[in-house]
Amino acid sequence: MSAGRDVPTQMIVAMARRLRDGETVFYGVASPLPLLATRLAQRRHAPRLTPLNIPGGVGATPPAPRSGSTVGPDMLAGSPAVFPLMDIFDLSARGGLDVVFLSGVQIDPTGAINMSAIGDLERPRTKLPGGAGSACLMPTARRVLLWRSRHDPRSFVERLDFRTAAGNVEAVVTPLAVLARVEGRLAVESVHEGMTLDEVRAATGFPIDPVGGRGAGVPVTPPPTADERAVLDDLDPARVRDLEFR
Amino acid sequence: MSAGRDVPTQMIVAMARRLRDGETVFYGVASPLPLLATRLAQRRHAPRLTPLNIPGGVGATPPAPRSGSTVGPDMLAGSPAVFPLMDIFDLSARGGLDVVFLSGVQIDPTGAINMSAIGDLERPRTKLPGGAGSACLMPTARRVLLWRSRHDPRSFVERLDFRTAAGNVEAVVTPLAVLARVEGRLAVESVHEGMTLDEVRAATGFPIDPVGGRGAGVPVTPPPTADERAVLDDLDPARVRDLEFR
Amino acid sequence: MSKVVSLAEAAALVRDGDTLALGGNLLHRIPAAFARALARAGRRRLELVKTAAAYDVDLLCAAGAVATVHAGYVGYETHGMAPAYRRAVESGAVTAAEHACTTVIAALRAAAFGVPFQPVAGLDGSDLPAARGWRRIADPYGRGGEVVVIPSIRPDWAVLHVQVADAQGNGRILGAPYEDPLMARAARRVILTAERLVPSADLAREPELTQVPGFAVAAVVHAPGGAWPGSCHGFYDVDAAALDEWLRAAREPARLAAHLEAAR
Amino acid sequence: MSKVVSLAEAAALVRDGDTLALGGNLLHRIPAAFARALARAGRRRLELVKTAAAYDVDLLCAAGAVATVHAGYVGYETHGMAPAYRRAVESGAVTAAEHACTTVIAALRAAAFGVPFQPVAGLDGSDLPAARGWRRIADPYGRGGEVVVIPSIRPDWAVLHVQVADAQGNGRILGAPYEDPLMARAARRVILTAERLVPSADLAREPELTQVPGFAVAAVVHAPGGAWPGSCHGFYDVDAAALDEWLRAAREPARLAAHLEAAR
Repeated sequence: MSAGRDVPTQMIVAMARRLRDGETVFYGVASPLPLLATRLAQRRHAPRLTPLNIPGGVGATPPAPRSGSTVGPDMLAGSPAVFPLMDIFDLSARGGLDVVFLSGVQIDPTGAINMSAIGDLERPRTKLPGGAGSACLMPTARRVLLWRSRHDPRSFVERLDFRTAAGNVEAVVTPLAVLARVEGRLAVESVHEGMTLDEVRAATGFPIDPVGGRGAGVPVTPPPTADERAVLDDLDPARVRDLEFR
Repeated sequence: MSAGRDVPTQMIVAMARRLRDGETVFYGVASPLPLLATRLAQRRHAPRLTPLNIPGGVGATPPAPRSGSTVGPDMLAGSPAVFPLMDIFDLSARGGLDVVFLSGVQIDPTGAINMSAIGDLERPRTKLPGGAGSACLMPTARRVLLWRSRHDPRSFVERLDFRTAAGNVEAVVTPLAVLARVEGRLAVESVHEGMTLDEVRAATGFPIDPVGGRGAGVPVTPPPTADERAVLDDLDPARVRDLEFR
Repeated sequence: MSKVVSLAEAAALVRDGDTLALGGNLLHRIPAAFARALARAGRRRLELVKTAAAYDVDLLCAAGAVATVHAGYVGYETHGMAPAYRRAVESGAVTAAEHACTTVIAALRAAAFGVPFQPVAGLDGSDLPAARGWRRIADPYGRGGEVVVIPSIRPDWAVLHVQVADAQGNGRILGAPYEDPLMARAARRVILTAERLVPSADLAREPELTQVPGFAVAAVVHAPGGAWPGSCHGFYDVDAAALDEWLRAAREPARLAAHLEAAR
Repeated sequence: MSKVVSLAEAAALVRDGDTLALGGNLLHRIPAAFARALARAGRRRLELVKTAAAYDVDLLCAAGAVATVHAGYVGYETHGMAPAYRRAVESGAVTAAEHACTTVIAALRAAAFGVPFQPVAGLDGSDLPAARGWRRIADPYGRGGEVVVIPSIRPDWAVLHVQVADAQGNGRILGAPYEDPLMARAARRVILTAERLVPSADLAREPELTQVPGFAVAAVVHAPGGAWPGSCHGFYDVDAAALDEWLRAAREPARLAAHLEAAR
């Protein structure tokens, strides 16, 4: 993986930059990328960020989890409190959660996700793992940041087989681009270095335009800076961030 | 106070004897008598009793509280867990609480209680402290044991000024007698040593009969045994049990 | 990043008319010093929420700071009724919004869960639902009968006195939690007064004991003896003499100022 | 008075068709040894309840012990889908009663609170309410709009693996509680497996850490390594090699017996 096309690092950096200092931000299961994004933001522009996770870490400083699990005991590292999953859901429900990171096996043009089933829900062709807390978090968290480790027409679809969750999606970070939700519909905010708008369109299963409109140009996602890379290498020397891409 | 007419001791003993081994039993605010009844039962016939209290004691062994408060830190003495008030209410709500001890400023012929107000609730002539958890506990706990440190026509009334709570009352222990609820109405189960049925009737603000019916006889409440007295004196050497009667 | 302020600064956060959930229970781990600071600051028209209250609610009633009390019990157990509260309710100066402790909890749960109402078991045969206008809802799944639902109460503030806190507002409660953890979740913001302030790293050694997470906390006050004349588990017991003195003072409005002065 | 029994004796308490809430989360502090004991005992038609599950639910599906899974997520995070669960659902052998983790919690809360249903915020735009037949109720106090209410799920058993317990069933959880304390309250009875058994007096020194009170517990099993191949906070981490081995075995039904044998 060349430095010029380090997709996981580019995605983490794009996710981290959207976090604002002082926010509460939750990541759930299978979330090494969001975990690293919150750690990176804490170390750079958002020292007062409060990441929350399933075991109950509050502003914790967990290591990149070699097992790939973001639900284990190490998530409490450095946490002065235990504020577990139930509390986080309630926090979001009452309007107190600023950001949630979520993913979807299918994502539609509005940013709604399917994590439940391909085919019929009752007797699926392919059973998916389920949406975890997303059905309640997406409509109640202030800002939903989606990520997806693949960008292809099977992931970005015109119609979901099942609409597991929908809500306050702000952006979707993919291996190719950052998509933003503008007036209820995903649009290309930026393409990662080396990618083109046409490549993004070809990889997306529905028509998609730049944020500025059909004919507008699309900026390049600012690539990771040397400092961002250095901090990430320090946080994740074993490159746990590659796990989702294998 | 002569040994033959030690009212608090007689009442505690009558309350303790109704507790069965293995039961869960809750006492709330202002409950030195129930506290001592549970301690006495634990020490004698019910070693596996699980008394619960507001601070969260589970099978705790608190001292008789000199302050008269059954809500303070000492209530956790010896407790292996903290299972606080909210949990106790939920336990009762789901059918898991065997016994609750409650009191009432007014008690009606059905065992319903008023702890809210004399006169109108909105603009009371006399504001009472409130029924604490009784409105939810009385209908949901399996057995409700009431006690009242006075037995007079102002306490035992035909009509409550306000019906704070009603429910599964099994018995009322008073300074004069033990009243049992039979077919929905209080009746005299036994009179304490030295008392007569006529004295109980005169002190009760509604017509009341023996459990056996209007013409039936009424047994004497078995007085405290020497061992019961000895255990109580050990548990309560400072006679906290007299506080309610001053 | 420190949220540590003085008692007076914390009290100044509260505005006339705010709704406050007060932690602790009766005379135990109550935010007594904070209640006195509110009284000194001359707050008015407060709505107070608590399952079972004694000194804090009574003192604020004595100070004329209260419009409404949502509680299941207000009194001093075997020491009798709350004199100032009782006088204020009987005169019509304060509205007693009579609850069961259970329904206070249900109202706070609804707020904490972000829902408009909370079903609660029991209340059969009680005059409370009719008096308070609480509605019954049929189980839409046809398995139970009807259940009473309690409307949410979302306090503007939870004011809690804890044993240990850090400067970011992470709070540790030892012994009885009472309803404090729920209040910290139901309220919009939290004010902590604490016996001891410690570095966050100390809390991180046993994070399970921290029931109040710092991010919801607006202010932390170092207030040793902050529950006096009540008790604080692990620190001090009820001050029986001071309590007797207060109970006499609570019967005579003129003596409030002396009590507030003596309690500094 | 001791409730300590063997793993097999505890498993024998569960009957075919019972509903079980399984503690822990994914591969962490899960009742894995107990799940294997149920598989060995040949239990059938179980209903399993959990917010986010991996090995325990997958293993019981592999063993043919399961009728229905009520869960918000079943999978191995970055290690992919749960093979046996997926196969069982796709073949129709097991019903996936799709939930959000949030609605599992709501269903358990309703049971714990003794009410028939629990309102839950969110779910707007989701197909889940229609798919599951969840109803919306208008706020009878006219302050909000409609809210989805989730019917209660009252498990027959909560099966929890904890770090420390006493012989009476008081259980202490270190680190993440996940939904275990709620499960212990929602279920009719509780079965604990524990890394360590200690005298009650040890728990009494820090009673705040005991989240499961003994009176609701039917059986306590001394089960060191009881969460293997998962982790147990303070005791051991996930056994990555054993997990890989299991994930291969889960794809081939014939290899289940060998896995159960090897795990003794």
